[in-house]
Amino acid sequence: MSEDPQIRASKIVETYQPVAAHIVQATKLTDTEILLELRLGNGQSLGHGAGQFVQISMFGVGEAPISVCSSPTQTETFELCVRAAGNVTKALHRLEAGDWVGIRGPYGHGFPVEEMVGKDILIIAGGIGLPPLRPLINLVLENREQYGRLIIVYGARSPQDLLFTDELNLWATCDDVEFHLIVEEPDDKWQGPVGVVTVPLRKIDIEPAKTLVAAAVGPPVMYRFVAFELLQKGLPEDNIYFSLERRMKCGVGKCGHCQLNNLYVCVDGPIFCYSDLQGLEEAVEAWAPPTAEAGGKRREPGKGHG
Amino acid sequence: MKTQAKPRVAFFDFACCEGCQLEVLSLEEQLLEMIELVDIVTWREAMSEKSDEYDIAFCEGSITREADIERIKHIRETADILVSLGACATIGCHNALKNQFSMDEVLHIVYGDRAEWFDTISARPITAVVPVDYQVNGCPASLPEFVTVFKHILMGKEYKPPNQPVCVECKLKDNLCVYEKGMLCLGPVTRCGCDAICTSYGHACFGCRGLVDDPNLNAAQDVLAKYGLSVEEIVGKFRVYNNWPELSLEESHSDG
Amino acid sequence: MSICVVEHDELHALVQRLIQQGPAMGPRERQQQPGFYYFDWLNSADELVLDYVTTTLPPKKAFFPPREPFLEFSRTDPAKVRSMTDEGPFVLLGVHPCDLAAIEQLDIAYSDNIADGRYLANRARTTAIIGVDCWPDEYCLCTSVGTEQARGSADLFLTPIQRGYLVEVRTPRGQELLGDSAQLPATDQDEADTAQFRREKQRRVTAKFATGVEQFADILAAGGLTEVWQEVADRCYSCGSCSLVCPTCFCFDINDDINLDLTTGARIRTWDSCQLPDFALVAGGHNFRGERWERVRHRWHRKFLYLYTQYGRPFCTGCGRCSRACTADINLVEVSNDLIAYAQRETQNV
Amino acid sequence: MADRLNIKVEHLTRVEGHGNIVVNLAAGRLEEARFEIVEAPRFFEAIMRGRDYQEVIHIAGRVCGICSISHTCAALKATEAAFGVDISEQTLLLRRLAYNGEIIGSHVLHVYFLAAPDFFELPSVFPMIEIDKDAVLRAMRLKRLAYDLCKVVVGRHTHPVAMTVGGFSFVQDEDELGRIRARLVEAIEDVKQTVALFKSLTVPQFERETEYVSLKDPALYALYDGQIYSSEGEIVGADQYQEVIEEYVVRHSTAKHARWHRAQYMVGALARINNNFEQLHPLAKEAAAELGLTVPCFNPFMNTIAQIVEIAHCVIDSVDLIDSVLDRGVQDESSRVEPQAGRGVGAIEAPRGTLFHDYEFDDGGKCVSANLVIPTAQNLANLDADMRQFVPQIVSGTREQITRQLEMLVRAYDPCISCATHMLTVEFS
Ligand SMILES: Cc1cc2nc3c(=O)[nH]c(=O)nc-3n(C[C@H](O)[C@H](O)[C@H](O)COP(=O)(O)OP(=O)(O)OC[C@H]3O[C@@H](n4cnc5c(N)ncnc54)[C@H](O)[C@@H]3O)c2cc1C
Ligand code: SF4
Ligand code: SF4
Ligand code: SF4
Repeated sequence: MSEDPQIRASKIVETYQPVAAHIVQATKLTDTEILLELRLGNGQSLGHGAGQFVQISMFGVGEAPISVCSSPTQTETFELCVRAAGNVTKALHRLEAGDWVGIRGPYGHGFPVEEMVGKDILIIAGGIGLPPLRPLINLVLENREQYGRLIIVYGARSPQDLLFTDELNLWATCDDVEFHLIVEEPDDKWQGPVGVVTVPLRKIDIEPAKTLVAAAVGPPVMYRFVAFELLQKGLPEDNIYFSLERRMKCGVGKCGHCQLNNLYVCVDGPIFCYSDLQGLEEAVEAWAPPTAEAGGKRREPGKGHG
Repeated sequence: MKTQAKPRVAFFDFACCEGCQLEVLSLEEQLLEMIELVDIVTWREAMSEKSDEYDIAFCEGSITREADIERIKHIRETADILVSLGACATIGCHNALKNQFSMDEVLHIVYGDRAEWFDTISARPITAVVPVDYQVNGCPASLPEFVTVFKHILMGKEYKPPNQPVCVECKLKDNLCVYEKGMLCLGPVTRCGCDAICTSYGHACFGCRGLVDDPNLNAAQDVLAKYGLSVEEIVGKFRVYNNWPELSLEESHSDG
Repeated sequence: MSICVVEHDELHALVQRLIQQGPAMGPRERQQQPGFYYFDWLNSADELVLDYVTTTLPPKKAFFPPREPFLEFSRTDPAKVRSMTDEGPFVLLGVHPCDLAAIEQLDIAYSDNIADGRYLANRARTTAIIGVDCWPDEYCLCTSVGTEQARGSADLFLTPIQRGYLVEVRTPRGQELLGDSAQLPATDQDEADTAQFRREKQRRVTAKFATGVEQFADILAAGGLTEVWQEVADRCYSCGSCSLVCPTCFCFDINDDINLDLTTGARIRTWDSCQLPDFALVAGGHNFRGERWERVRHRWHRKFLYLYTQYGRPFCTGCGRCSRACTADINLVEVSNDLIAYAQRETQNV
Repeated sequence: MADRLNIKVEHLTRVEGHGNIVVNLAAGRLEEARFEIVEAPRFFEAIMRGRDYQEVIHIAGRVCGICSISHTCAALKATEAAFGVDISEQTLLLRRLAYNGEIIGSHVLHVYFLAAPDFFELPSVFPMIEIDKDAVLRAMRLKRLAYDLCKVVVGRHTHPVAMTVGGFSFVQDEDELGRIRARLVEAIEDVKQTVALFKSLTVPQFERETEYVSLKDPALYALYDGQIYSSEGEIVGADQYQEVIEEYVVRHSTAKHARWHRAQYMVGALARINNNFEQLHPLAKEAAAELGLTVPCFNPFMNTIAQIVEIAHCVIDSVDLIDSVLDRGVQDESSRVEPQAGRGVGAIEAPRGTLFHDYEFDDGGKCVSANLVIPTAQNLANLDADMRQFVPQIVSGTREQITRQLEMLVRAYDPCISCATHMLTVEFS
């Protein structure tokens, strides 16, 4: 740091200062999820890429990282889909049109959209995993001719938990979208298949070399079941992308909370290529095939305490 | 918020030294700010009025008599939000120390041949009798935590007591660790939130805020044993405050 | 860089002048516990102790406070969301080589990629740093991590000698600090004294790694050390003391504190530790580092593998604070050597 | 006069702990008048058995939240007597200073927050804000000062931290002491205002000749130390308390009662002032004169007034104490002690009266037996006697008036019931 302190100081940006954003619309999607449409108070566009996230502030409650779930081509406003999980997210559920929040970002490493051009795209979403994938789906749909097949597998706990139902209907009726919907706990009216995302996944035929997979699937353990299925299909590790979640405070690779071995989920992710995660001990739970071997070894208890 | 009526607050006490309520009274200026936000409708220690209608109940003290059980159940039914205030209400504190004797024995020790005039049951914290929505730990209740919990309640936020040991706050305050002075301290296994007040005043931590969620009692036992304490004495040290749920140190000890 | 000699009284006067010019932080002896030191603001040059044993907290607390409100807000008015202004410049006195190295490492980590504006702003307020050489105690391991001669961020560096201090003037700012203090030319004797001091310091370091940091990183990367991690975890309280006192640890937490008007408040950043059980816990209840031994492993990996790989130097400067602070007597050097020995046994067995 | 009257005030408010007032009048004759203590007993002496002396002191302070400094000091004095430990001059000065903080805090709490609403016929201090905001703010200022004084010296008012056997674990620096001294000096004005306020209020007229018991010290107004003195003229050493004070169990109370020369006696501020008036600070004497308190005074309602006089005394005394500490220069003193087998008694004047802690330790410093005698318990028999004499005098009033006056009488004693239920005698085998 031999630089002149004055010069140094003048270059400093307010990393943690959020800008105000106004709620244009708040729509309840399910009992636990709300969709917020926001507009930045400074009139600028968020300028996010597919897979990136923002830090949203409910002042007095705190900040939470939330994936931007609207298409990057939508620039006037952007959308966040929030599940009520804790204090911040519950507070976000109380928002109405006209209210304001603080926004930092967009942050993180999104999907490699250029690489995807010309490929078949397989999207796997489980529960709250759909929102971070939605910008990608929209992007592909908006530029449909640039891509090969678009296959979407979406699993939810019950029909009541399904997000973006209008869009689901659209995808289901689109000729050039192969859409598979599955729920774990059907109700009386449910006519579709029952089970977890790996059930339809198993049946899908793909051409491994020209397929690119993007997946985000709710609870951490689900990742390794999905990974297992994909590897079974012979997909190269380089072609698989996962969106991960960790605890996160700063969003800029400083606070240490989201560290996954040597990676920071906030700057190196949240979208990771499967091959980059190979061999990382702390990713084992998510990545190892679901054999007793690998899973068992890790959970070996520390002598009587844990 | 403005259109709604102010939430009604009540304070109750069971067997205890009433130090927690007194601490709350000592908030003074802050208390005046709080009264802007809520109506205090019952507070025996501070006012004559009483009301059986309240939304938020702060309860201090331990349950030590049959009649107390009925009383706390009634409070639980009446209040939307029940808060255990202080160590007696939250972890049993010294009150539960008598549980190591039979109740006949303690009554005779104290009242001799008049023992049958009085009744007592094994002491337990309020948290062991009814579910509580918020906890304030400490002996006396830690005031910063009380204010935090108060604000959380009014903002509809959950409050999880910090799951970190006192050592964290000790470090943030740049205290010299009391172990460096050759003294014993329960800080490494005790839940913080007190701003490390005892250790900041050069004293050891006695554990008044209860144990952290997953204390390494094995480590604690090894460390205390280095200072020549027997297992019995170590258990005794923990039991000054931590009496509920029953703490079994012997079992968790793998000889190390 | 130039060198000169400044006598004791002259240095005292210099320090006094600096304190009068503006806030100065430096090592002081604890009033209640003589023989123990801490960094704090100085009221007079008499309070500054230059021959001190490592302080409890490192000097980073001057520009990275343990608990720092950095943003004030109003829930009702976006215009009232503002960064809280810092106070003015200050100087940092009496910093040991290991802590100088640590300051440099924090600068690197916090400027990397998306820079941490808050840290850098505070750091920019540190307008001068004066370092001083020291004697190791039984916990110091600077020679194992190559920081015993570190000068990194110092403007002036002092080595105690017979005549006072040999002063290395390392920056123009350093020259400016010296001002019109009497600067005597260093004689051969002074230089010999200095060399002697450094040799003697090196000799007195007893805590040493059994391998170099590079091999150590390889050993950690190879893995298979779970048994050792578990043995350490069995004794570890998960109290976080080791990382909270570490000059190179930089994890933090961010929380909002609202005032009793329930409208205004401040956002606060507080030091955090990866050893604490809830560090990687998320809202759904899943804990990504829920086992004690995983957290222990993470501490060593972060210091000697991840950040080492990323920045080409271990994120340990050998100050020994972690071992001093651990109430469970978990010693950085002992555990590291246990790991090395275990790995070497394993390779021999294969 | 009412022919038949049953009054029962359950869980009397604005006192520490739970107590009931019971009065029965049948055919115009007083059948019963008593104060029942229904607070749950906490068995302190039983739980101290077998514990290390440091834990005993820690627990002892928790007997009562309002006078924990007194309990801690009494326990420390008893332990130091048992171990044969002498404390330094500085420790003595600082303990007395913390002690004054507790007395000021406790008296201000009682005078303004618990007793004053009675004079204004208000249910609590909160609505007083509307009537006399200055008084409420003054009360808060004084209480804050008392708490801060405790905080500066021992870390906290409720359950002090920094006092250990033989000394202190932390000694405050001179700047802090200087700052609190300045605030104490400023507070003299608030004390004067307090005197002026209470001078304007009417204290109920009632007298019953009473035996007053307190500590007595030839040199000082006895608070921290002294011998046991009865207004009947007897003085004995503190360690002889069991020979002169007789405790007994009564059915209507989970606290024991006590007697000495007469069938009952009184302790507390009024007893102290009756016994030691001459040693009060001149400014306190002035306050007493202003408030019409002359000794002997046999009106228990004047206990509240006596507390105001003691507030004045303690505020000024604290300034003197800080001066003494600063004159000597604050020293860092080691307070390491070696436990040894023995028995010791610690007697002290808690805000509510004479308090005894009595411990026996084995040579490892473990507690073998413990006995605590608490002021409020000593007052209970006297309070019952006052009620029996007072009821016939006021029986012509309405039920509400009678109830209010009885409540006032009980509150005048400033009973600390949480404490009282812990006084127990135990002999461990
Ligand atoms: C990159 C990323 C993208 C995300 N995208 C979405 C999304 O689109 N929609 C959605 O509903 N949720 C999303 N989450 C999860 C969401 O951030 C958490 O549910 C939220 O932080 C919980 O905060 P809380 O205050 O409501 O809960 P609390 O339990 O009160 O949170 C306590 C603290 O834990 C931390 N925390 C808890 N859970 C998580 C978590 N899963 N991830 C990170 N930090 C956590 C937060 O720092 C928070 O301050 C995302 C998380 C990450 C890391
Ligand atoms: S004094 Fe106690 S609480 Fe503080 S660091 Fe040491 S062991 Fe932990
Ligand atoms: S200081 Fe010691 S006991 Fe505490 S977390 Fe670190 S290694 Fe574990
Ligand atoms: S790891 Fe330990 S020795 Fe290394 S810099 Fe941190 S505190 Fe110092």
